[in-house]
Amino acid sequence: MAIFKDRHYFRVNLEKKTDESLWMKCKSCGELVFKRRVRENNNICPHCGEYFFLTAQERIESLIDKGSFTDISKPIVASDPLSFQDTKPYPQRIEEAQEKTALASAIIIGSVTIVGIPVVMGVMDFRFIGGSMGAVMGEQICHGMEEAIRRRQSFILVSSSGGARIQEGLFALLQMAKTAAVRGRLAEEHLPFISIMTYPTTGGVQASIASLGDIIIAEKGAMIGFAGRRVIQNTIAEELPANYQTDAFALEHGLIDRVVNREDLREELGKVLGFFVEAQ
Amino acid sequence: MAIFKDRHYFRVNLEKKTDESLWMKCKSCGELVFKRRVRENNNICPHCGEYFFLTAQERIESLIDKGSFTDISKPIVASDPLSFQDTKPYPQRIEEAQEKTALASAIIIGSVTIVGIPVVMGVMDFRFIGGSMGAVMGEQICHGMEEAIRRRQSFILVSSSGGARIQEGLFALLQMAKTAAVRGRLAEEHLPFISIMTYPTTGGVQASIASLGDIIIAEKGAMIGFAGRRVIQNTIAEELPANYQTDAFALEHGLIDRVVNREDLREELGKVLGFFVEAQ
Amino acid sequence: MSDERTLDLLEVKIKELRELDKTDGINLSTEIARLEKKLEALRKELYANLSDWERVKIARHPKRPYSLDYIREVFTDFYELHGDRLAGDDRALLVGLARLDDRPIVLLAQQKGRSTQENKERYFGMTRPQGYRKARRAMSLAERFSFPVISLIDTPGAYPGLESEELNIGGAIAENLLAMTNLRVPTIAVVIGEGGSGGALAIGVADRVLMLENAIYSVISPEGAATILWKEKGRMKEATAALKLTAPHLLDLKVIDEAIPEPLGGAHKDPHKTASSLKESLLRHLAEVSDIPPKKLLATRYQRYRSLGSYHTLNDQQSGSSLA
Amino acid sequence: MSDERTLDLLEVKIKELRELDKTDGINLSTEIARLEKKLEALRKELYANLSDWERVKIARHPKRPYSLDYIREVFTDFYELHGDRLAGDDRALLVGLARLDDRPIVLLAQQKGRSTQENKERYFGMTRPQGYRKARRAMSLAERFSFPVISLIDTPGAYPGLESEELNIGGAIAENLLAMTNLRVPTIAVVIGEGGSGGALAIGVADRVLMLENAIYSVISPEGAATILWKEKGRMKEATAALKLTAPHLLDLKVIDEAIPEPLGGAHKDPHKTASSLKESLLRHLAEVSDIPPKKLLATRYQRYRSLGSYHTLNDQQSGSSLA
Ligand SMILES: [Zn+2]
Ligand SMILES: [Zn+2]
Repeated sequence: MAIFKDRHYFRVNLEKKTDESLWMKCKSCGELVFKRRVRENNNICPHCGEYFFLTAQERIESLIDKGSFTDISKPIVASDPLSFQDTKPYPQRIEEAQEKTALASAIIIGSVTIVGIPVVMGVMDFRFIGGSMGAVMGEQICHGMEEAIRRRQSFILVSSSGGARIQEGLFALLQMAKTAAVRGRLAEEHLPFISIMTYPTTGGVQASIASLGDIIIAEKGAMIGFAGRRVIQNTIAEELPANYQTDAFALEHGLIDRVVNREDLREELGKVLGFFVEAQ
Repeated sequence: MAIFKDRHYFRVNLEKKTDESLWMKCKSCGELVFKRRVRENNNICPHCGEYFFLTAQERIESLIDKGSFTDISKPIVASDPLSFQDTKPYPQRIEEAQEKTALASAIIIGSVTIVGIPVVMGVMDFRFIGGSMGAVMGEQICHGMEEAIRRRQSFILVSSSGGARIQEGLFALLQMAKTAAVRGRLAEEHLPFISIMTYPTTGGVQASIASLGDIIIAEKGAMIGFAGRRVIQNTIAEELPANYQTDAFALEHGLIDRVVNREDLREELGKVLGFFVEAQ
Repeated sequence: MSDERTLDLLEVKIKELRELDKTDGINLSTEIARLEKKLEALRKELYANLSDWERVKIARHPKRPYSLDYIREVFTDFYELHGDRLAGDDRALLVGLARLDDRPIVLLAQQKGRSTQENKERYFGMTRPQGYRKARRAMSLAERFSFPVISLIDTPGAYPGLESEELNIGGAIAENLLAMTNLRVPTIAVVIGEGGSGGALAIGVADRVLMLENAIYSVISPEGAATILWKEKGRMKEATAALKLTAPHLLDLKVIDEAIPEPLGGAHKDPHKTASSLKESLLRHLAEVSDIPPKKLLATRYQRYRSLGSYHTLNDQQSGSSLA
Repeated sequence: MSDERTLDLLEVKIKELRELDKTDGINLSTEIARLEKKLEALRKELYANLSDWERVKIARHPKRPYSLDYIREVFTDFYELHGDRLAGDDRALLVGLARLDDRPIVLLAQQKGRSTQENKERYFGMTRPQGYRKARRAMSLAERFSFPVISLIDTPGAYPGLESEELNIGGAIAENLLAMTNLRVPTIAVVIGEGGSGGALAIGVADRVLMLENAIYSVISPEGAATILWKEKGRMKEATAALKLTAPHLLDLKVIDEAIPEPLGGAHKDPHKTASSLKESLLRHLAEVSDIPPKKLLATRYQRYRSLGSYHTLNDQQSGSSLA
């Protein structure tokens, strides 16, 4: 555990940016596109409309009023309660993920405004061990909801996760109950919780906090569901339809309220939040 | 409306019985059987097990501790708010039903004991205009639940009804909301409501009070559902399975808690009531 | 007496004259004004005493405005919410957030289809269990955030069919009835077209129950009643008359609180005017019920439903005899 | 070292000797007593240090007692309630009323099948949305009538499959988690066999969480973890060791409140004895939680879950730098 001790806690500051290469090639249409233009376009290919992957930082940028972000995450990082080791030790995995993402964990909690409305927002990052939920993510989500209660604001959670963090064993599983419990407090306080599901929102995250939104919005192209294709095929070898766990599937079967294009999400959130702010 | 005025209100007294003919022929097996033996056998054919139709009076007898019945129905009879006339005037239909059944309406509310436990019970009679729910039945059910609250007892409703009483128009429909509202009071008072569905429990009765039981028990052979076969075939011409709206169908699809043989219903009720009485 | 089609023809002719008046510089304004007066008089005569059956036809008129038409004209910012979170998303009952003159509300709205394709998707306006349960979810949302609930009712009835029964449609309706009697926010229901039995009531328990003038609200369809009681589907006119299913009748019977006037000939003759009458009425009633303290609101609603239905009470002498 | 099968064989032989002793009047009692002592010693040696993987095998042993076995031995008057009132009746999760030493309780019990036919009906013990929603209905009943809720957990996991997803199994689990944290009655959960991930937790949020000594409770199956992390299903022994999924480990980690002892070799060696240990534990815990005033009970349960999970807190100096 010593490795964490001398590490910095990464408090996210969106202003500081290291500029990388100028151009990128779209993996969908093959066009060479200006990176900056892609970024300004919510990481959507200006040529073919392909959605590129969003880091948590990029997701926040694409959703909030410019310059309104303050990182209010708790200063915590993962411990290793099981001394877990698979092909490498868990602490090493954490460290590698931190290096890769410049994040302390798979989630950022921010205080932001969206179309002028102040909210507390949690945003997951799939690059950080598949956006999996361990004790840190569970605690950060609860912290975010408690901050929302303290500030009398809405809570927004943008999910991007394969489920529970296996390396934390039962502690990870129990974050499902922990986040559900605190979500109950938000409800008692009559404060809205808007859950945004992106690609992917599955497993233990979908089966807990992400499905408990007052309003559940899926980003176009999201994958939503509990058990993945592979699990089903390994367990019961059932035929699955082509649209299995797509946004359209989730909408048709009543799991979510809306499917929204990435470029419209910010405005959409402003619209929804408007109703609740007035009602308060 | 004058016809009601000089009529007696029929307060049911199970002790007085007019003995009819001694024998009857079972319509199922064809055997000649002793009427009294059939009656003592819960109106089940002693030869083949066929369930014969039960009047409200017979139903009460088969469910309660002998001699424990007191009619506590409200002294009310149907009025004719719409001056309804189809092939005959509504008041005439009422009068004929009263003559046929020796009942004031399609339901009796009784104070009884079941396996020693005092409860308030409502029992419908299908012979009385198809057990249809008009303002009188709605009021009696509410009265029964209010009596249960006053006495701190459980409420049991034995349904046998085709639905709302057409001749009372919207007043009949609104009994669905009325009974549901009062059922809410019973719940607030933490008093149990056990709904027993018999052949048939359909339409507006199934879509209101009968489906709101804490426990829902179907008598074996019950028909349970909202829209009848004929309605469906007239409206959308859909193929229906053989077991449509049977007790087994209702159990399989989660509409009811249990299916119970007629001869076991009394003991079953005693068993269920026992749990709640102890918990209080 | 002139019938509706003749009057519609006359209206078209007047319109043509007006075009002529405009384009060719011929002054026909006096003649046009006279014709319009005449038309108005004939309409009044025709529609003054609509039979109940004629109102049924207006309530079901294929051009009658549906929920989405009123949602566009009466409300702003409709934000539809989908799904019951249990089994599906019914397209015959829409729910969502909206504003009524800036005030956020929760809307429950039954929606018929106009095209064959749309009717297939919307099951001809017949609500399925998924719809009732979506409505119930919206009610919970309304309660949590103190949004008033406004229901627009327009359905031939709950959708009958195997899937509906498998998903316990009776139970879904029953649960809604119970939920609505206890909903801790102001509620208003308006029958805008057809109020078909339990399928309508399942979103119709409210502090105020209103009807458009030519809407109908009934325990059973006229055809159903004719089949069951007269054993002849063709006798639906008699059944209609007997059922007292029109707004004027139901207002007389004190079952509804208001019949909202429609333009002569029905809402489809002037959807804008109808919408503005509906909006005026909704605003007025919402203001009234919003002024009632929550506890009293619930007690009043409870009393409304508790006391519903007329019957004869017998005195003790009459009820003394016993019989079995 | 002797293996389990040899010991089972020895046990059979002893039984045969005892028969001989009885029927033929030959006195073998001294020899039998000695053999029994020997058997006991060998068993202790064999089972003293069960590996985690051996415990997994015991937890999944086909002869291991299932919920219905305990329902018969631990409780009385089990009165099963069927159906979720929404879509169906799951046979892999039974709910009902029962008595624990005369006290009425609500039971939620996951049930595996023994025969092929029963396994088909019970989906190999994997709970479907219909089961979780039936459990939720039972929880509401428990709350309305102040029945404590006892859960018996035994499932490989929630049932994966198209129908489950169509009925929003994730949402069903999530809603249960929320409901159980707020349930205003005492709650006890016991993992009696397999506690498979979210499928187990969905009835496992409670004031007391217990496990039978050889039960397992895990975020993922050993096979699943081996496939995902080691990319090789066969390495489930290593995965098992890493996951710390046995009762002794989870007790050490303070995630559960008690590991209920099983007979040597596992519950199936003496189901009666296991049942009586389970009953003793349930009675003790139920008595304890019943003594806590409802408000404090809920606050304590909330705190239990709110504080779950370990992490490192960094001091301000460490967290001061910014980076993006
Ligand atoms: Zn492209
Ligand atoms: Zn017979």
